[in-house]
Amino acid sequence: METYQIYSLTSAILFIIGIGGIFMARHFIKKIIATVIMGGGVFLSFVSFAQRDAITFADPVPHALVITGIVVAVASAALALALARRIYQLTGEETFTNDK
Amino acid sequence: MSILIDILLAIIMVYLAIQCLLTPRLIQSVFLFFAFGLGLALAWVRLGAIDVAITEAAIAAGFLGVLFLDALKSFAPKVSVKQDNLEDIYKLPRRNIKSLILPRVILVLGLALFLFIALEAVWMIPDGGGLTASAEALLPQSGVEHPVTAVLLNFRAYDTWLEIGVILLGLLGVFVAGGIKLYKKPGASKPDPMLRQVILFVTPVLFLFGAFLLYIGKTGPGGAFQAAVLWGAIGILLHLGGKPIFAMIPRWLFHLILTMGLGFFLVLGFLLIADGRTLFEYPPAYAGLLILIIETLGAISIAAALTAIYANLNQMEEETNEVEPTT
Amino acid sequence: METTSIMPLLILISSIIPGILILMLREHQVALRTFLNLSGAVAKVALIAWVFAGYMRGEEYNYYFRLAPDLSFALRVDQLGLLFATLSSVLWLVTTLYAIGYLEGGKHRRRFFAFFSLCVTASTGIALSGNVITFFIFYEFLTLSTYPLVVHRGTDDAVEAGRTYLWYTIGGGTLLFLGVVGLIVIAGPIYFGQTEIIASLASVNPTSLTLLFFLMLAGLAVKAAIFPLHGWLPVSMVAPAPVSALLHAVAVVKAGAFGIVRLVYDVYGIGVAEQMNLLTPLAVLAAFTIIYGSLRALFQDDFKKRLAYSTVSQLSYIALGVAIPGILSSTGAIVHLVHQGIMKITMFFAAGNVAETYGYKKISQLNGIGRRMPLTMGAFTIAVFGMIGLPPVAGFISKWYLGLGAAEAGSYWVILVLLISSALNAAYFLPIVYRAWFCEPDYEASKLRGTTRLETQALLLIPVVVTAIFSLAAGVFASAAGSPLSIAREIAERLYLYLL
Amino acid sequence: MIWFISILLPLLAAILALLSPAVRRVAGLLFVSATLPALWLGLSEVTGVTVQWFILETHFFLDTPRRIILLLTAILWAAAGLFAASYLKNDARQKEFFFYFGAAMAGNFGLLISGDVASFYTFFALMTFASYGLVIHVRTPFARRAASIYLVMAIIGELFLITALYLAVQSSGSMVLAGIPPALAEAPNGQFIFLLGLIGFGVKVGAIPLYFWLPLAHPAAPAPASAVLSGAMIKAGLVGWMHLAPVGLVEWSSLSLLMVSLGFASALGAAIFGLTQVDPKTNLAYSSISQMGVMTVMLGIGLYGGIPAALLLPAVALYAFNHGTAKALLFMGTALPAKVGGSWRILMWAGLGIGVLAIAGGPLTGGLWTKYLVKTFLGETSLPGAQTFLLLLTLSAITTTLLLSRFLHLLSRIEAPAGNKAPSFLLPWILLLFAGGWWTMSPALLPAELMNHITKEKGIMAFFWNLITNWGALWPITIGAVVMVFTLKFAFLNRWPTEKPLLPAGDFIHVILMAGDPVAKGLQKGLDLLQSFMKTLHGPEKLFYRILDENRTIKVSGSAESSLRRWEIFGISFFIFFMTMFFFLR
Amino acid sequence: MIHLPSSPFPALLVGLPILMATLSLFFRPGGKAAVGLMGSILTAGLALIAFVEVTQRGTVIHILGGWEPPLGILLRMDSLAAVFIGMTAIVGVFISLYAWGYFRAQETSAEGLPLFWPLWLFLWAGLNGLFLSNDLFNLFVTIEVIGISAVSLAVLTGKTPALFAGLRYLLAAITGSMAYLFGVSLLYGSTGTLDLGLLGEVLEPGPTTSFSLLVITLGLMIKMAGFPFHFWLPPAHSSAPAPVSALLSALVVKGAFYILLRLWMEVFGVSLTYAAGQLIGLAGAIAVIWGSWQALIQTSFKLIVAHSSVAQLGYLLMVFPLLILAPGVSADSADWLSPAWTAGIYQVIAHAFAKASFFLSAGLIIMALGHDRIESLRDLVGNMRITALAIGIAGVSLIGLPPSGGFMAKWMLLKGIFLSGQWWWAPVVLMGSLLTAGYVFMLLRLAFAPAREMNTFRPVPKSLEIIALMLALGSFLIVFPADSLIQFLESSGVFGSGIESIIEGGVYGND
Repeated sequence: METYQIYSLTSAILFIIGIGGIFMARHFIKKIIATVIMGGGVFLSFVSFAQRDAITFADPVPHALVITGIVVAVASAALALALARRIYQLTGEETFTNDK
Repeated sequence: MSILIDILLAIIMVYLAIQCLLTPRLIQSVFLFFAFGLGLALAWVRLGAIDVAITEAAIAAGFLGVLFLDALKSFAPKVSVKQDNLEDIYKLPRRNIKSLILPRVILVLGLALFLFIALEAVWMIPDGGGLTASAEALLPQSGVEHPVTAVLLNFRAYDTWLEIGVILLGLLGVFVAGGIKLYKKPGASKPDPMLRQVILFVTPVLFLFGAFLLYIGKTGPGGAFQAAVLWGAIGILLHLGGKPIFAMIPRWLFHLILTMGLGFFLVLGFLLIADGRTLFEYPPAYAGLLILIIETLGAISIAAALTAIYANLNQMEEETNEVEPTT
Repeated sequence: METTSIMPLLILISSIIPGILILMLREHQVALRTFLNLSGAVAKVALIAWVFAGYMRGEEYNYYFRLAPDLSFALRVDQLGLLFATLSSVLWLVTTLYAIGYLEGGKHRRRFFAFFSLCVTASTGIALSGNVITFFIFYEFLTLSTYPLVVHRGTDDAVEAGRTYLWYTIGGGTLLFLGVVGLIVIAGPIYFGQTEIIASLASVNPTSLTLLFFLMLAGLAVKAAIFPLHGWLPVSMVAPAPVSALLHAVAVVKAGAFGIVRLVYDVYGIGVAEQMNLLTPLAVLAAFTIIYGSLRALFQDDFKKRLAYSTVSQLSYIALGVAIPGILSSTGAIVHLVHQGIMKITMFFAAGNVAETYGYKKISQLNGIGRRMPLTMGAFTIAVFGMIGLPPVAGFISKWYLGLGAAEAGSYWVILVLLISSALNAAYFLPIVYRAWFCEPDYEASKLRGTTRLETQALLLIPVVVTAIFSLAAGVFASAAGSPLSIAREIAERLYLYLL
Repeated sequence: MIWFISILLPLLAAILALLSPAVRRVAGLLFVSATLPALWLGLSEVTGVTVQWFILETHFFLDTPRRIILLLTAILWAAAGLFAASYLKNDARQKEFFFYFGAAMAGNFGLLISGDVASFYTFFALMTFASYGLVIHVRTPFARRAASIYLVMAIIGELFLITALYLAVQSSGSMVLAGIPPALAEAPNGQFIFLLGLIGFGVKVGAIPLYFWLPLAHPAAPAPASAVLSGAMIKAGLVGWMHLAPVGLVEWSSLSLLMVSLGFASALGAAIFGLTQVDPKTNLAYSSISQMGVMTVMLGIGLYGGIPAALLLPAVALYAFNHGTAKALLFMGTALPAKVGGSWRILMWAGLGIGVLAIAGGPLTGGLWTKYLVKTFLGETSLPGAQTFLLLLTLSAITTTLLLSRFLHLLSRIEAPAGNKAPSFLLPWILLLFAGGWWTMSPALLPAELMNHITKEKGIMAFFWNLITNWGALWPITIGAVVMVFTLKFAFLNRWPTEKPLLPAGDFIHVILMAGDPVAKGLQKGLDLLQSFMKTLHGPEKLFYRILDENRTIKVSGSAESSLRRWEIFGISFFIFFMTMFFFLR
Repeated sequence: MIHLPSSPFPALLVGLPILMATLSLFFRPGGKAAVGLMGSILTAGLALIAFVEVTQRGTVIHILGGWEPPLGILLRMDSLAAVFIGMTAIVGVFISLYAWGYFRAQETSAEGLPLFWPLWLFLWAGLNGLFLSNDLFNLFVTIEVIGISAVSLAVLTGKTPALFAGLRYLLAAITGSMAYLFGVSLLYGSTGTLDLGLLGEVLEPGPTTSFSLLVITLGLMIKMAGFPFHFWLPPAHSSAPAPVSALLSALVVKGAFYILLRLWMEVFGVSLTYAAGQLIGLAGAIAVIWGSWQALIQTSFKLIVAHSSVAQLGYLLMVFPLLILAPGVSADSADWLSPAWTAGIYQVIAHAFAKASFFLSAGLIIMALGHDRIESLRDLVGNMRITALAIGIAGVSLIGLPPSGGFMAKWMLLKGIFLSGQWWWAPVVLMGSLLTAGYVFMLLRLAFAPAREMNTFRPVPKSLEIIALMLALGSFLIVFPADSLIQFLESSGVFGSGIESIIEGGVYGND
């Protein structure tokens, strides 16, 4: 087993933890954290393949992609957080209810 | 040996991730998220992705973690008002737990199957070879020496440009979500004398370190995003210290700072098109310079956007009284 | 197929343009609206007459527009289409006059007349369409353009009726749609009259063709109000009289009946249809509907409802005629398209006149009405005789051909059905005539008097008289050149000539 | 052109009379002139024409028997028209009467001159439905009832008729009436078709068992209308039979026997029923049934074969002519006794007497001659039982005499007005008397062939002066008359009803109605049930609406949708979808 | 690929709206609207010019930065992209015009709404970028641009239901895009390329490819609200301001469909199975029935329209099973591919027009009534006849009655269904039509019904009504150029070739 494989397997696990969190977590914040964890898993898999494909240096393309991806994910998470806080501020709700 | 480290790291990460989601207390969850982010950064380092590690630590763990922490203070008080038992302040509301058991069992089952299939897919992945070779071959033409920067700002500059747009867009979204009134005066905060001292000390250091990262990005790990987070930290600190810079400067300037990264990038691209090239096809001779300018302006814009995002979120509950609750 | 002519398109445009323009007018621009309406109507009649004359000289008027592969918008002029188009356009003119009088001072007249024009566009479009797709397009267009007319009154009843109307017609439309698509998939873009295509496929793919036939038939049967798909028709009686007249005589129900005629004669071909045993179920259904509609009509006290059930019954004559192979019954079916139209429109005009002038909507109120409205009721009586099948009114001619056709085909049970239907027709129509002419008016009713010198407004009176004269003339001059019968006979002869 | 004019003139007259009071004042003249073309057609031989554009290609043409009947019809309508014009001078519904009168006249002429099925049927229907207006004219409950029964029977008749015509045309392959008898003779279902026609026209003719409307309807109409109903229009049915019957071409023994026996049953039975009546017009109506029975017999003979149509049919027509004129005379005569006073009454009684004699076949009347024709053919037929039939014919002469003398008696009971006066409608009555008398006996009407066949070169006048024949005709009449006189004279024999008919008019209908009452009630109940069933039989859309508008449906669907919105369910569906697709991708 | 004619338009199509969006930030609300509107019109004009360019020159490309794939990114505007871009331009410019008037008429919450303009222009740029993109990762970035701007737009009113809906929408969108990105990562790992064209050539079947296909499909299904992942759509679309709802329903969800279509057709040919197509079709079929049914039982106008979107998107999914050939069927005999394609495209376009019109009408009704409970639509025809007409016409197109674009779509779909022998989809199409008719005519029925109370309709700008009507008419007018449009699409090799062409190696038709 090579290093990259450890991380690529981990990435799958993280992805699944994240997706499970999105499905099962109730609090807004936790759901948002779950998306970030999910994203972390995805990025980990990118970078693990970059390491696999390293020659003189690791494959720079996945690195660049991941940097871009992280920023995008953070922007999304920030927006989600803003929405969650606004909802809480307006209604005191911190979880989804079915009728809204 | 090193494999063992990696395995340990992986286990820790998985544990942190699971704990982060399972812990009933929100504050714990946020701190575990910090830890997870650091773990992830370590993993990047282990995988030789220093740029990613810095970005992760700075933005994903750092900036986002700060946002979460900030959110905690907003979520906390109301819970305490609502509930008598202080023990339960940070506990998640639990309603009709019984009705949740069956779906959860199914979900866990599904997750397990999914995991199994995903692991198989990851394990069985053929070696695609990546693009290292072509990146290496084209690196000299890119104007920079660090391959990641070359990819980010030259080979796939389009993605990066859009990504700067996404951050701006995120800010706009936060404006919208936070109520429009906040947009008018971002970051109006109460002064805090203690903080002000700290800020006075830290600001130049952060600025210089950011500039260093930006510059080093040309040849090694570092670059616009990392620098931007550091500079963004300045903004956040200033904000916390009662110096909401964006409330102090004229609006047009604020907008200019916000948009100049994106705008310059784009205008440059249009000029290149007008010159008969394609979008972001830098003249090889000026590539390095142009990339540096873009990085700098981009970093400033991103920093401004991050600051503004934080400021808005931080501000949110202070507006509570002014906003009439709508149904 | 290469030659195209703008004429069929012009025929459609002559009513669609007034329709759209009227929609843009203001409610109070009565004169302009009336002018638009009438000029459209007159132009349409003139155009159709022109095309008719040209067609008789042997000219072809076809218009094609390719929408997509296999999906052509085709207008073709043939005799059957012209017959129906003439009927629509002439009756449109008449009905327009009537509607102007009937709705005088009413609300939403702009909308009414606009959709009225669109409705006729659809019905002429159906008449002139050259292939199943175009037919389907106009068939659905008709559904839509009549909906605002059905709910025109805007009462709860009207709206509910509109709901039922739409469920039925849209449901039928979807079935037809399915059938049409299936047909095109199997047989390619099929133009009316190209029966040889289906004929060549009949042995290859009989199951699909049978299934598709009944799908399309079901779709058409909704508008043709064949049991058990007739439910919308009596309900839509809440519409104003001119609408009912148009609905029952020309536009909607005729579209269904005309569609059945096209389906059997010009798509499948009578020979194939017979050979595949497609016609017997149709005949049985039609026969049942004839009896059923008459029975229902017998119990209605509401004047228009009785007429409506009578329509249910009468329409199936067309289907029945189509279902019996043979030149005579085909003639009967085709000519009944026209004859039923002019007779039924007369009846609805008359009912509308009575309701509009005296406010009577029940049959039990009609005692002695003939004394006060002799022309209206005279026209009505003529139509009644026609409906029963008494000569020399038009209805006799169609029934005669149907009966002869049935005898020719050896379907004696059909004759029996015709007889029972005639008897029932007499049983539910003659009491109205009896009340109108031979009963003394009730005391309070006799005090009511029309305000004008005429029995009612001239615009209400003229159409009913005109259509009654049409009904009479169609019977009396049945074998004259250019009469509906002679055209129908030519069409039928051509159908069977082709078969040979 | 003359053909059309003969139809159009009456129609025009009808419409003019309806519209213009001025025209109504000269209505008599109007109607007489309207009959002139028909009269001319009846008297001269005009070659037939084909009018292509009219209805379904109309043929106008006349053969001898129909010309005779056309002549009769024209005379009757002319006389009745004149009669009606003065008779109904002060009637409230005069214009309507004239309208229906004219229309019926047009129909009557039209059906006689048309030579194709469609126009025949057209005019037949026109006449039938127009005469409804005549029957209902007085608007009394009795008249309304009679009219309703008339209409129902007429429609039933039309239905049978149209069926017969469908089938007949189908088997002959053409619409020409002349082609139908040969075609029926050939067709395998010829007998069935003829039977249908027999029933269809039988209604009009008043054949057993379809006659019962007749004693109600004919008397209900005003006298001139009754006259044409009984004299002219009733013959339309006969003409219809003549069009269908393949006389001389076939040997349909059972049908023939049926017709003959029904005919005799009519001839005798109707007379007996008629005797029980107290209304002179009803009495006459029964007489008409009885006389039509004789004509039925003659046609029935024809169906057995052996006698060529060219001989038999003119004879039938002539018989009809005689009966028509005489019966019209008597019907119009019923209006006279109440109006005619003084010495004019002598004229009246003489005329009535002649009429009665003519019908009964008395000496020196046309009746003698026409009855002789019947006798001749009865003698010639090979139909089994011809001798019995001869006897029955004689018997019918007796019963007819009885019936008609009873009629005279009934008339005589009507109180005469004081003074010596005559109404203006006496004139057309007398004209009719003469015209009828003249043409019945005139040789002009009969084809020479028939003439030769009967009189064997002796000529018709010789026949009239033949004592033997006269005697043969006289004795049954005498018997009848004597019986009548005796029963009237001697009180113990005088059991004649005076106030109320012994049997109600229309006899059989009452049985039907009585027997039919529970049936009708049951039927009504059944129909009501059917109706309520149909009402509950909501369209499928109603069911659909019920489901759609049901609150529970909405609630369940809504909660299903909102449960899909739960994150757990989202997750579960995610995994289900994932797993399914995973296996599908393998 | 790279030797195709190059054109600056693809780059400009993405750049221009972003430039205008950026510019608009500098202005006060009124100026924002002006700049935004101008940006919309310019972008639309540019899009149309580009469309014409594609019709004349065929597929054009733009190699960004001069770096060829796989290292660089390439924008490719083939006929399919051109059609989508053109559609976006037309619908977009109408909605922009409407929004201009709509937000001016909304005095109460005028403060926040100007942000509509930069967000909308960003959204537009994202859509254009998505249609033009030929790179898996770039697609991710564009869908994120679309997602964030769409969510921001959806919560523009700041009302609680909108916020809830927006958060749900955002979380679902993130889930979807992360799933998509996971698939991209595995694909990159197994092939070393992100370019769609190259990927289609080198991709080999295997568990990894299948798994990537799975997660990508799932992710995109979530983003395009395919059943059973439609849960976020009705609340989000119904609680947004009218022009935004129109944008979201008409354009945004089509983006994910576009990617899915492209990927299935161009990339994943090797891994697809007949059964997988059937599954997607099944999801579509259920969506059609379920969405329509849900629409039928709603009581507020916008919810009806939103649920209707779920159903209409189901039709798009039903195209997929037709595009995959059953084992043993050769592409030569598969004459249903072309109708199936056409059906999908026409459904997209017709739905865009009709649904935009519907939502714009809904906005007018809210403007007039203050709410959108359908019970208050009574006597709409008497008060707002143009709007009623627009609703009617757009509804007719949704039902698929001739001669609307919806009809064309259903026609082609049914034709494809019959030709391919997969007759079991036909009843679904019909049921969908019937149910659609049900809710459309429920609206019309109320519109014609007599008013129960006093007339409470406030006057609305007629120009807005006319815009809604024009969009509705547009859903009919698109039928007329159908023949040439289909030919145009067929000229692109992608169109009509189906999976088989991928297997045979021909990806770009005019190569």
